[in-house]
Amino acid sequence: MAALLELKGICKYFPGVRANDQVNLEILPGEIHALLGENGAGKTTLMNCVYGLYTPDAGQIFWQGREIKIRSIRDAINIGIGMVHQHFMLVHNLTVLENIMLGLLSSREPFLDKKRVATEVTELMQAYGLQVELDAQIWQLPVGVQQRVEILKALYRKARLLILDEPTAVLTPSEVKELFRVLRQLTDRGQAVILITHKLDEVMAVAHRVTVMRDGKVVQTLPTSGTDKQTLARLMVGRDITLEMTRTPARTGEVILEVEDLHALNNRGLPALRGVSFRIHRGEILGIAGVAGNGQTELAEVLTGLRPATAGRVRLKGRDVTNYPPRALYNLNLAHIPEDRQRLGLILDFSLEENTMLGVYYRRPYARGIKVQHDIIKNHAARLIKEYDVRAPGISTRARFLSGGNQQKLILARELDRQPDLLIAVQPTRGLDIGATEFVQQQILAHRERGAAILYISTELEEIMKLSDIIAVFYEGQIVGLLEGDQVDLETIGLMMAGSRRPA
Amino acid sequence: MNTRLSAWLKIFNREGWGAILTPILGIIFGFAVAALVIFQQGKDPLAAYKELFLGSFGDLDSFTFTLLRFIPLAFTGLAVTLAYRGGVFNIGAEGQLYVAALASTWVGVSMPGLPVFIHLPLALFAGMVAGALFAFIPGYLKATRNFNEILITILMNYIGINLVGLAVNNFLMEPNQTAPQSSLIARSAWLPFILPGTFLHAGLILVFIFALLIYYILWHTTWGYEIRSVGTNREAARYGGVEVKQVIILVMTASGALASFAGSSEILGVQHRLLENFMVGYGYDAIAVALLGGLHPFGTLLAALFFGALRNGANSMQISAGVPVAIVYIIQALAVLSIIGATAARKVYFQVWFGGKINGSHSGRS
Amino acid sequence: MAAILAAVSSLDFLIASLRMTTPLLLAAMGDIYAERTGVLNIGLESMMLFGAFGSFILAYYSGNPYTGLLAAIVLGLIMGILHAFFTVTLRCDQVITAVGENILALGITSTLYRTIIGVVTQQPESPGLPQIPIPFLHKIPILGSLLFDNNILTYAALLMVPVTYIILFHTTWGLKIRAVGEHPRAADTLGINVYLVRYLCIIISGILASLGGASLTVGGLRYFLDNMTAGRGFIAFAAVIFGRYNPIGAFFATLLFGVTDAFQLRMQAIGIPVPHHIFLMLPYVVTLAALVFLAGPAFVPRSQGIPYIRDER
Amino acid sequence: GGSKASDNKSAGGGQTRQSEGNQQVQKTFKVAMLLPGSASDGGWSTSAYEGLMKIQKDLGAEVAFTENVKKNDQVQIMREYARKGFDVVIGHGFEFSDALKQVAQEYPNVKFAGVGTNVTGPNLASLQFKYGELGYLVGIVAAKATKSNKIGIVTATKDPTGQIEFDNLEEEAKKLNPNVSVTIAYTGSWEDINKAKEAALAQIASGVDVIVTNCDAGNLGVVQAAKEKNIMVIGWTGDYYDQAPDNVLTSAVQKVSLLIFTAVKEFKEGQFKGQVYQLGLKDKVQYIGKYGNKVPKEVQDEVAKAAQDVIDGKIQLKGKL
Ligand SMILES: Nc1ncnc2c1ncn2[C@@H]1O[C@H](COP(=O)(O)OP(=O)(O)OP(=O)(O)O)[C@@H](O)[C@H]1O
Ligand SMILES: Nc1ncnc2c1ncn2[C@@H]1O[C@H](COP(=O)(O)OP(=O)(O)OP(=O)(O)O)[C@@H](O)[C@H]1O
Ligand SMILES: [Mg+2]
Ligand SMILES: [Mg+2]
Repeated sequence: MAALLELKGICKYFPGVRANDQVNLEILPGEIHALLGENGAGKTTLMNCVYGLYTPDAGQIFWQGREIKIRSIRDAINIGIGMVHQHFMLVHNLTVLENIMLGLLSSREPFLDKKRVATEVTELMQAYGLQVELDAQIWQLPVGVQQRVEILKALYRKARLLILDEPTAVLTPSEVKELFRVLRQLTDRGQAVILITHKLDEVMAVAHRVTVMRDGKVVQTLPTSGTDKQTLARLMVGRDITLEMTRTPARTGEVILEVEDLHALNNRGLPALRGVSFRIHRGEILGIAGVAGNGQTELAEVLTGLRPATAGRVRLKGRDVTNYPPRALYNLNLAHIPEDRQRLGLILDFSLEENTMLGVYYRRPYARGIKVQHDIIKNHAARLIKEYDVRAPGISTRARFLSGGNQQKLILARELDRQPDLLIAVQPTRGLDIGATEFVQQQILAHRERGAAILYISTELEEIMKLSDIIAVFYEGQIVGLLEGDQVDLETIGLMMAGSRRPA
Repeated sequence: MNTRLSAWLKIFNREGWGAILTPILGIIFGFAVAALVIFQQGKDPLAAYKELFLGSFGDLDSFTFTLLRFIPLAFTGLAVTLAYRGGVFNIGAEGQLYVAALASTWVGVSMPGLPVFIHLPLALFAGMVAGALFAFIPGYLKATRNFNEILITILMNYIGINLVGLAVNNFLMEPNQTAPQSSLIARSAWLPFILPGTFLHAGLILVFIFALLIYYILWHTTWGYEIRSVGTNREAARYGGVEVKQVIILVMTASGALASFAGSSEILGVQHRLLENFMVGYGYDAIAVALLGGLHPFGTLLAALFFGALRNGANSMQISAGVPVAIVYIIQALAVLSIIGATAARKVYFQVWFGGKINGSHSGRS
Repeated sequence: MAAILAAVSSLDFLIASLRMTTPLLLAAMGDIYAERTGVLNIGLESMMLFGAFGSFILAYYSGNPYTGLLAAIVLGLIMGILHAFFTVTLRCDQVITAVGENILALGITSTLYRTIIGVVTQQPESPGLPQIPIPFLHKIPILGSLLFDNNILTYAALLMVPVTYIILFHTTWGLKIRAVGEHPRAADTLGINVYLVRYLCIIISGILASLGGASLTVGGLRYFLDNMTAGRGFIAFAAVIFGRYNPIGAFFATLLFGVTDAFQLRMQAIGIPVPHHIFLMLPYVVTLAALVFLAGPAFVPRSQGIPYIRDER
Repeated sequence: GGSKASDNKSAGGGQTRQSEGNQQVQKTFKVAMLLPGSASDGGWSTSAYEGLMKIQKDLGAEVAFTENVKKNDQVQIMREYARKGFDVVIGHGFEFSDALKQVAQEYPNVKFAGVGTNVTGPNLASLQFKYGELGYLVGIVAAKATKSNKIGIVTATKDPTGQIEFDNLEEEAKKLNPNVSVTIAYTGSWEDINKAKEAALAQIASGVDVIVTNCDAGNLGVVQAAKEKNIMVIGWTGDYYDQAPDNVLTSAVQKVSLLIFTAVKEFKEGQFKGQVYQLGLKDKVQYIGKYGNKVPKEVQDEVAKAAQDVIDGKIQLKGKL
């Protein structure tokens, strides 16, 4: 079969980095082609070259056997390439519909034709089972839903080749299933999909072929039918890694966090938390499972002082800390790994050194009085970077220049190094490669061993099940069920996440 | 053509000279273009520029005048720099320095007989309070209600300027006189002259003290960390335990206090009485000064010196070489535009690893 | 009190308000485009000054006010390109660029006026734009002479309000403009040329501001003086923010300025015994008060002030 | 903006102004002037500029001036002129008082003069008009002309000399017609000429039918407003008759040029005195300008008589600088 897209010898260099080095890749019509690789392997860069965001420094691109030059994104779109980017490319104060229409010619040019587009998109939504409120503005939507909009956007543009850069990172299992169903529908009609993901299960489940990249080069392309997860992992990392995790039984101590009938509003001013109660003991991980947008983000924000509670109580180590500001909570030894690492967790234009100071900058030994102790901070930052294997040229590098994975590690290093009594971790492995995910999970377990209480919020059900001692399932701002140890099974949780209550 | 140019500039870049050379090239370019205008006016540009230079640095007297212009520009420039570091655009230095001058004058004329060591600090302090209060309003509105500070400060500039007009026509008007000006300020509130035989006043010392102080605060204290983090990423700062609203209000208020010294030192050190329009445009020039100075206190001082010298030399150039003062505006504008243009071009075309929000935003300690 | 009421309830008061609003309105409408794409344009003052100067000189020498308008358009275009080149292509700081432009305009217009006209004891007068009554409509009582008996610039200013509104919120262009201002990279990934959109919008801003300046000379007084715009560019800029980057909002904001200014002059004319500086501050105080007590917090296009950098290109 | 005298094109043709070329044995007499506004403002600064040109032409002096001098530039510019060997340095306006006093002390060999100031010293003189004379006469013209009994004044900012004029104007107008009211509108800016017109229109709207305009470049705007609304206007500083013969009543002409010229001529002839030079109607440095077409002969005669009374000292004028 003739390739739909063929890349030959693509090279892309950044100062000091060979992001893509002589990359060859062939995408066949009707296939789902997975792209695997560690953080920084060059997957996104390669796709940006295909999508016209970057111009390759060398190499050729063939579309249906003919060499083409993709000089701009418009070229790529016109050819029939669509891309769902790793970081959402949505305009926050426009509506879903406007985001979908953006950049397209209207049938009544220059006037917008919202009615027609709305009808068409609604059809599309029904066909693929992707429900979104078209008149909502993006900022009002939870991340998971925003991802849906991204996919709709690409689908509406009738892409013949759809590139998805880590699209499943924020989706629930059922949403992932839905997405895969959508992707299969596409490929059944002869369209092709390139799927970038760090999840080997997904690769095995949906992809026809898989290409593994390492250090900017293609290691190998092989059909999924002839391989397994272990092999892929080895190809990616260049060594064997354990995919299973051992954990000791819980040794729980006194109650660290106690939440009672908590209420809060979301950004739209609507109730997001509607009476949430739970407690976490020392040495215990409470996992919060749920479809994105059911109040988990708001819960984390209320508990960390970033969002006011409208009612209810939060007790930390026996003290009422309801609506305490972040600093007061940090002083009670709380640590927070936030969901949005670029917006909240880091100051991208600060150096790594300065970023390690967030949340502790005012404390001894990093400051004496108001005087900042630069030497101590430098040593501290250098140590963190070494211990947590943050790949960076040095501590004076700006955080902006780190890959997402390394940014996440930096946050993790900073927060865990405080030896918190209570750790609130929101999606801490989102977007990380297997190696990094493994590392993060081990670190979190280690802190559980040490005796920290951990609230672990994730939309990744398997991850929750792997790590949690207790699982609370969130639905529409309430806990619909608390499951402990042996009660846990995928199917019940899945049902509860969809709203069916079960007495705990 | 482009490649040759880039090859040229690449050499500078590799040598690390670029950062220094580009502004200089920018200035040269500005002067070169303005030379054409001067030539077109039938004057000799070289002679004109010689006068410009002599007029600003030629002898002690000239240099004193350059410094006297430098002092208020440095204060307002530092004010803008500090606020900008905290993420607030203070376009209101003009209004702040006006009300400060008003307050200082009021203390200066209404409490004669106080000893110097009380009267002078009191007059400066009154100006500081007035400037700070004037800046507090936009700061407060921004922090608590997310009002656009650019808008508020522009409006308040006009209010400040008119308040001075109001004062010198009414309660501050010199008694038994008809001119809209205040009485002379009591000697005890004058800023002392620091260089015998010149009119250079102690405001200069204050400038350096404040520049050092701001530098120290920004990069060596937790306050500075808070200010810079709020200025770079407000949400992350809040996450990091910074009281963002407080910082915004404080930084704006402090900025107003700094700007106040521009007005107070001009009145207490130079003019010794208050008139309408006693100095015009220093609040707006401050923006150029601060940004040309890379939003660093020391850079701000350099830029203020450059502006002060240019404005000062301009008058000499006009007098000695017959070049219209308006041409100096052209030189000044061209210098500003070519400096920022050249600097930016260097960044854009020869430095891929440029991810800053705004040119010149330092992230590390400097 | 009766005198105050009489002064503000007259048709003349409305006409004066509209007249004083026109230059601000033109500049503000243009600025909305620039601001909406995320580019601050505090250089409006320079564009207005160039427009005032250029239209005056050309109208004076050609004897035709419309030639003057052409000059204003060309100068606005040039200033727009200049601002765009610095802020979009070179990615310079937008505020400092504008500060430079403002100084430049003052220098160039003053120097050129000296060079061309010389120092004269009697200011030359250029021809002015004629009033063009709209057939039939101008006969409507009150409204007719207020709205339908004006010069072309006033019509243009008024027309720009609905036109800008429709463009921004009901056309594909407007969608692009708003997207570029909010999230340029997202717009880019959809094949929208961020640089082109910004360039065009800044140029529109330049042209309209320049016409705003022209409305002070050929559209108004027919004389030119150094720095005669006297800060109107800043006011127009403030009005755009006050009006929340919305043409209707900005219209009312500029109108508030025009009305209070017309009002304070009338209060001075009545001879109310209040120091005149109080009256002179009135427009600013009223706007500030309206802002604090009536308006909500500001909306700001998210990419405002930040140059767009798309890797190497 | 600013420029040296020789930049000027229209006001004097191609003649060489600077005397650098004439290698005279005798040192050239050099006069410098600082103007608060633009030399083209058609009013206060222009009239001084004209005086300077006259000094150049009739006294053979080398002249220079700086326009738009800001308050905090005054001292430096004055010094610069003094250092450059100018014999006379003139600050044009009361706001130069302090700077004149300071710099005059530093350069005892240079003569300084302020226009509209009230400062004196061994080498410092003040040149004043007899303030109030014109106000008094204009008050008569205005009072006779107003039918609505409302007289308006448009000016930019409050300054002491203007205040004396307006006080006398008001007093005389009220004396002639007790029903008259006088209101002053300030535009706040000498540069904002559009606002001067707006201020006039606002006054007209409130019933004013005679406007006295004293805002330099803005005067033209006021005259324009008067023409459009067909009311009467009285100009200040220059003579505005030609602008609108049917609407201009007259103008309070202040020949600042002559005032300065007269004084500087005396300085040149070595008769400098550190005193206040006060010139007025008698010296013909100020006078009532051309009458418009609508001013009846009787009024003109009455004004002429009043002017003579003033000259003869029969009238007690209000206020002093
Ligand atoms: N604009 C850029 N400037 C400089 N270096 C870059 C740029 N974009 C990518 N790189 C570098 O290129 C390499 C490949 O990055 P890329 O984003 O393609 O990795 P990736 O495979 O997508 O990783 P991840 O799994 O984390 O998404 C990295 O080392 C990165 O630092
Ligand atoms: N403005 C920039 N200038 C230079 N390099 C950049 C810039 N922005 C990003 N990069 C580089 O681009 C790379 C890709 O960035 P991105 O945020 O997509 O990281 P990632 O590696 O794909 O993230 P993740 O680990 O979450 O998959 C980063 O490694 C970073 O080095
Ligand atoms: Mg990637
Ligand atoms: Mg990634």
